[in-house]
Amino acid sequence: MTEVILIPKRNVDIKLEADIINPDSFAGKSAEEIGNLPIWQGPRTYPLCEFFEVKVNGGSSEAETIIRIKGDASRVKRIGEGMSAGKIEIEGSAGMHLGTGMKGGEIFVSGDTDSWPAMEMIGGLLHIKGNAGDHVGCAYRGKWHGMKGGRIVIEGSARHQVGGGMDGGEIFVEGNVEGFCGIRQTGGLIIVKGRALRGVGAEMTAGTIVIGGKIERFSPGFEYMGIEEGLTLGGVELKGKFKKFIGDYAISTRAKGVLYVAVDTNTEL
Amino acid sequence: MEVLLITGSTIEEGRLAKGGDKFKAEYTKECAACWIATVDFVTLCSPEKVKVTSKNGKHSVVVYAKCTDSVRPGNVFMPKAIWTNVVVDPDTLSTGSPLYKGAPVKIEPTEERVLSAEDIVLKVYVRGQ
Amino acid sequence: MVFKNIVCPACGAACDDIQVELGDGTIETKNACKIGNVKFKEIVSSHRLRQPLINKGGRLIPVPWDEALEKATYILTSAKRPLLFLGSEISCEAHEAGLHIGEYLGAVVDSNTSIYHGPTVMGVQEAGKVGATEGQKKNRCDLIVYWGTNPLESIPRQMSRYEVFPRGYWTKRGRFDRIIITLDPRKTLTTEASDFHVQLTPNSDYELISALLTLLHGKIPHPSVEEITGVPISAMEELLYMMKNCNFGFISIGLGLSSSIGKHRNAEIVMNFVKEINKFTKFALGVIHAHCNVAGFNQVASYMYGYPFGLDFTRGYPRFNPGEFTTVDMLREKDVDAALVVCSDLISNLPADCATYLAEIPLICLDIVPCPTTVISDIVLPGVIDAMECDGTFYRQDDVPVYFEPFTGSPFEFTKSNEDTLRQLFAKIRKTK
Amino acid sequence: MAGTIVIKNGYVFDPLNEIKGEIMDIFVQDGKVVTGLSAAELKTGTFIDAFGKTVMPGGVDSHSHVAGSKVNAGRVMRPEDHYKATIQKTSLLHSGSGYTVPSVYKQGYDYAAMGYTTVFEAAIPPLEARHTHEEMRATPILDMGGYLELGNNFFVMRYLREGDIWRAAAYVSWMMKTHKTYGVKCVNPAGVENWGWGKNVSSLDEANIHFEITPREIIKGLSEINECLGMPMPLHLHANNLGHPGCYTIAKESLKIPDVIKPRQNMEVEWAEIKMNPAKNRSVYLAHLMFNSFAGTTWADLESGVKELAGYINNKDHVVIDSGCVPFGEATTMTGDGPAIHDIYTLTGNKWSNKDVEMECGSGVLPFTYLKSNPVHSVQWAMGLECLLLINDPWKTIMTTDSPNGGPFTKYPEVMTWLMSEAYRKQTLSECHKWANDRSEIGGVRRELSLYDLAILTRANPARTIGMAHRKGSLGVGADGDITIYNINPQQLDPNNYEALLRTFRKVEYTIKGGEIVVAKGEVVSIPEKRTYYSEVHVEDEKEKEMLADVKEWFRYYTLGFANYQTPKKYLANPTPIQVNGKR
Repeated sequence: MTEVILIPKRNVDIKLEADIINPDSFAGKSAEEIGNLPIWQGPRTYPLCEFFEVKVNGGSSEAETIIRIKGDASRVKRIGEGMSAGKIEIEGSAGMHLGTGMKGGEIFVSGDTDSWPAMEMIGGLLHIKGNAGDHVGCAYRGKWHGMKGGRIVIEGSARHQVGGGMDGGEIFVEGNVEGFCGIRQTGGLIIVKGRALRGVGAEMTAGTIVIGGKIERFSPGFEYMGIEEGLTLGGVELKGKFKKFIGDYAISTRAKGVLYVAVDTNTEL
Repeated sequence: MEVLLITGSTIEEGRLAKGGDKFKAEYTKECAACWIATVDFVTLCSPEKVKVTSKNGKHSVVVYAKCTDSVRPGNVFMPKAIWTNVVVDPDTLSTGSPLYKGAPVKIEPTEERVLSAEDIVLKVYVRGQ
Repeated sequence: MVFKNIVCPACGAACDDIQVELGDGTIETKNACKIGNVKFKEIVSSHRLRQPLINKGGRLIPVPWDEALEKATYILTSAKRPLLFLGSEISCEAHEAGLHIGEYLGAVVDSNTSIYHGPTVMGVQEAGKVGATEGQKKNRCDLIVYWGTNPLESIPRQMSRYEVFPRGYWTKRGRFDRIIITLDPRKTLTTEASDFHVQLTPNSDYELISALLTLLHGKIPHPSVEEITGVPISAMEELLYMMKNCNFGFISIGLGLSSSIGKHRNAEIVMNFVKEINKFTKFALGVIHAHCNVAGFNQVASYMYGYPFGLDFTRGYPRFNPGEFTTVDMLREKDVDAALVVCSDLISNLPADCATYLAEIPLICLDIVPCPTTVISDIVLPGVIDAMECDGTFYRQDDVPVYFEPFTGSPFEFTKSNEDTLRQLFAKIRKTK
Repeated sequence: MAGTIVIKNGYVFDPLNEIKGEIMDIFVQDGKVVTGLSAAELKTGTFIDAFGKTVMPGGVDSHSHVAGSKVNAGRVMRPEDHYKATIQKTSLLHSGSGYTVPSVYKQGYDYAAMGYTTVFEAAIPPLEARHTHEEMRATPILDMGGYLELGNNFFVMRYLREGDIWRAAAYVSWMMKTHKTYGVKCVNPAGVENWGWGKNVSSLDEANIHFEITPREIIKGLSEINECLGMPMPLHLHANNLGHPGCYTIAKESLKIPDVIKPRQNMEVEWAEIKMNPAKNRSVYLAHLMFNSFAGTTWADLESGVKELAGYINNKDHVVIDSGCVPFGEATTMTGDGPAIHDIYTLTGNKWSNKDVEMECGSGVLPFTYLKSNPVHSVQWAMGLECLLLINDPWKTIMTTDSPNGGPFTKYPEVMTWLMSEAYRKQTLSECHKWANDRSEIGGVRRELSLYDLAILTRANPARTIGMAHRKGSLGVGADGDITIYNINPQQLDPNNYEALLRTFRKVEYTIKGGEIVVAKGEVVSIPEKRTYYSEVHVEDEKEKEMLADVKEWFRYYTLGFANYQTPKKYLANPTPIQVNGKR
């Protein structure tokens, strides 16, 4: 077990790209070696130690590496990109593309994250205490397949395009979402406890979405199927009654996406 | 009064902008304008000028108020120019393009002066320099 | 001297039938519209920028060309992360030169598309675009839908040259052979010239098109869509009936669609609609570009590097991600520290937070006339007017390339064209860095 | 001295000169192959020891989609094709991105790294010719040219309908000059015009709407015009009904049309020394045979119809084909056949772009993934290889993937290896859906192509077919010094060791262009000048005048003025006209 502690040294002006802040690249390295790993600012690279103080505790076991970022990393992009194992804990906020393409391991953020957290995630866990920006667990531009597996938990709210193109895995949002949650979803599960603005499940053909709060503008291509109670999805027990819809028939006559909407908060639907 | 702001081209705006006349009074007259639906206009007591304030209250701009039946009540139109951009929301929803159509703003009658395009730059954007 | 078949550099219509009579300090045009006409007048205007300027203590002072280029080089090479904004009123050849500088510096290179029709292009990336050149509309089209656009005011000759009035091969009676439907939250000159105006609620385009698609797929849309859009389902059915029963339908989309909330998803869904309705009749879709060579940058950047706008070169290869590498977002996030703005009055077109930051950082501007952006620039390079003073390529809004030849030369000794200026700048940059 | 090089002791494969792997030295001076070099020249020139290696003329791709509006439409609509396929800029090279539709710099480097030096763009819409040339100009290293789409052109259809073949010929010749294009392309004749109304044609004798001309009449007319004018290459035909079950019948009937037309090549060029008679001997060049060879009546009973077509081609001498192989994986389908792409859209629901070009033609683009697990795709893989293995005479075939339709050109090494190694075919067959075996002949094919055959399919024959053999596709004296050196010792070649073959084809030892080393060990090391070829076709002034008067009259249906229609030479890198049908 190795613990790597990164303490931000100073305010960052131009945003950094630090895909090397990643258990896969830290494993088995000394503090000095880690401090010399390159991070990008504009077209130049700098050693990590220019921006972070690096401390390493424990042995040099490669099996398990925990990275703790003690402080704000909201202008640091791509932390944990593609990581396959280990753990990253950020005691603050994180920049864009946190855990993009992650295959395994865990990331825990005590603050907020910018857009694109866990883009095209394959496995592992991303847990955000605060809020997230746009494109949580989403597919890259033009791609119809996003998250394939793993789990994203957001205790706050997320913005637009949560789980776009999702094929598998689970996303839980305690707070609210904005537009196009689960757009073009083809599998997997999204549960939103709070409200949603619009476009929920738009263009989805399979998979499941649950919205606990009010949907301000319902997607027109969904057909009402009836009321269900006592739902348990993704290991989560959902209290109350839900209206079940199938769609999105705007995108295909054969669509099989399932949308559950809480009855209490959406009486007029 | 809270309204949805729609911005867009007008032919005169196009003519003046492409003609390089952004510093002319005529350009200010054409573009520093907010077209308000008759009902709303009357509710605001038919003001000569209105102050338009962005959703978060951070920015505002004074423009000439104009009455029109071309927009529905609750919507206003401003020609695409520097004045309208003062209050356009810089959030792009991760698309690169700000919300030029349908952004919520606040409008209220005002007696303040309408700034020229140059003054917007010098007095609003280059504060304190 | 009279010159014929001149290409107009004002808007995306790229009209190529302008007649120009150039006298001593005078210019008269035929065929040009109100906007095009004033653009041609620039060539003899009194306010034209005629020398390089440098900002000294808040005043723009003339300096020799070489000094201005040296200072510009210094700004660009000493920045950590410069932004190059290549406007749309310059040739593709100038775009190419600018992209090469951006690649070399590891900068971000962006263009007008980013601020305006970016979401439309992103819609294409999500759905694909079933399109046609303008002549297909002229010759075949019997149903035109203007969605969130007011071409009579932004592209005045669009309707007369391409879409509504021209007498085409199968549309010999011009306007009388076509039905015009306009969807706009606002009454405009275009809605007045249309047969039908659907005055939908702002920001409800996505739901309206989604409902149309649902109907097209034989299902009844959720009734809440009526309140959301302000359009009754019966009216949607009528609209769809007209669309399904035309011979060749065309949807021209504008910023009203892709700049309202929903953004690229609005563009995507309308493109999906056009794809699906092709199972019933012939339909295509096109974009209205109020600026000249917007399409050109998209084309050039795509074939050179693979992406249509918002290209980031910081890691030595092109990357694309609107919201991350686009002008408005990078300025809002203070993620660039110097800028070169070519032939675009950027400051007038940015939200306040972005404009304020642009005013803070070192700024080089290349333009033909003084504008709000020149006011805050550290260096102002005088621009050559493409299609009048130098040759080159524009892409029309339907992506057809138009080669233009000038009817006069560059007014400057120090540069032949904006392309030349950018190449000179590049040469200096290469010497420095 | 630039462009001067000697390659010693390589095993040389030069089919146009009937050299079958003899150990020889190749000398190049000032960019051209010469008989020898003086001692002084040898001293200043570059020296390559090719002992134990295979030396061939530079690769020639006679059918690829690399430039122009539909290719770029593919780039614009496919950021997901680009974000993981990137190349870094260096002090010599530009950066780039894209896997199936790479950006121009990347595609130039990628082609060169595989030993190719000449690539022809197979479909240019006239109105978009400036765009195509812009991209070809920007593509580094490669000598290029392209074929002009004329199969649904208003003027051509009208003149042919009126039986005025000479006016049509005058128009074709004028169009070649106007748009600086090289050959005549005919895509889904009569059908793409119908696509203007959302329709297609389904048989050779179905007249299209309004113009009331049939595909048969257009194919006949254009191939006659092509030979009347003495064009460098035969008509490049993309037959009707492409990609539909049962389409092989229409392809076969289409091939019969130009049977009676005598090939005639009337171009004024300086010929390199070539042992074979390299003159044009075919009257039709069928594009991507695989896509035209579906038998069966529906997707459920689909099977390969290649055997049938190969049988016909084996018995006839007027046909040459390129294969359009499917190497599995990501592809981007793109063609001037708009309705064909619409049909794939209705099957897949994928992203779909289309562009109809007024008065002239159309196009469609759609991303596609070929999967080994998919029955139809597996048959298509088998069919692509059948096209090259069941047609006996290699001089009737050209290896392509119709890039990026069947797959990107960067998959050529796989295709080459399948052709040369039965073991590799067997291996792939075992991974495929069983339809590949059950519904094609491929499982029973024992044929393994030799390096000599491969040189025919990838160099000699494409060059000969398109009339470029005067300088490309051979190492005869006077030919361009375009050379590929593979790290293969033909004496030790073991087709069963297909991994080794794949490796060598992916990374050539050297690519030499005009006597300059462009690629060494798979890395691009220099960017020499390139050329663009086009046909400057001549007809009598009077005929041209008369035709032009009519064309100008009809130009009112265009949205671009006659004066702004042409493609100026400045869009071409080193424009290199080939004088056709006499000189002015």
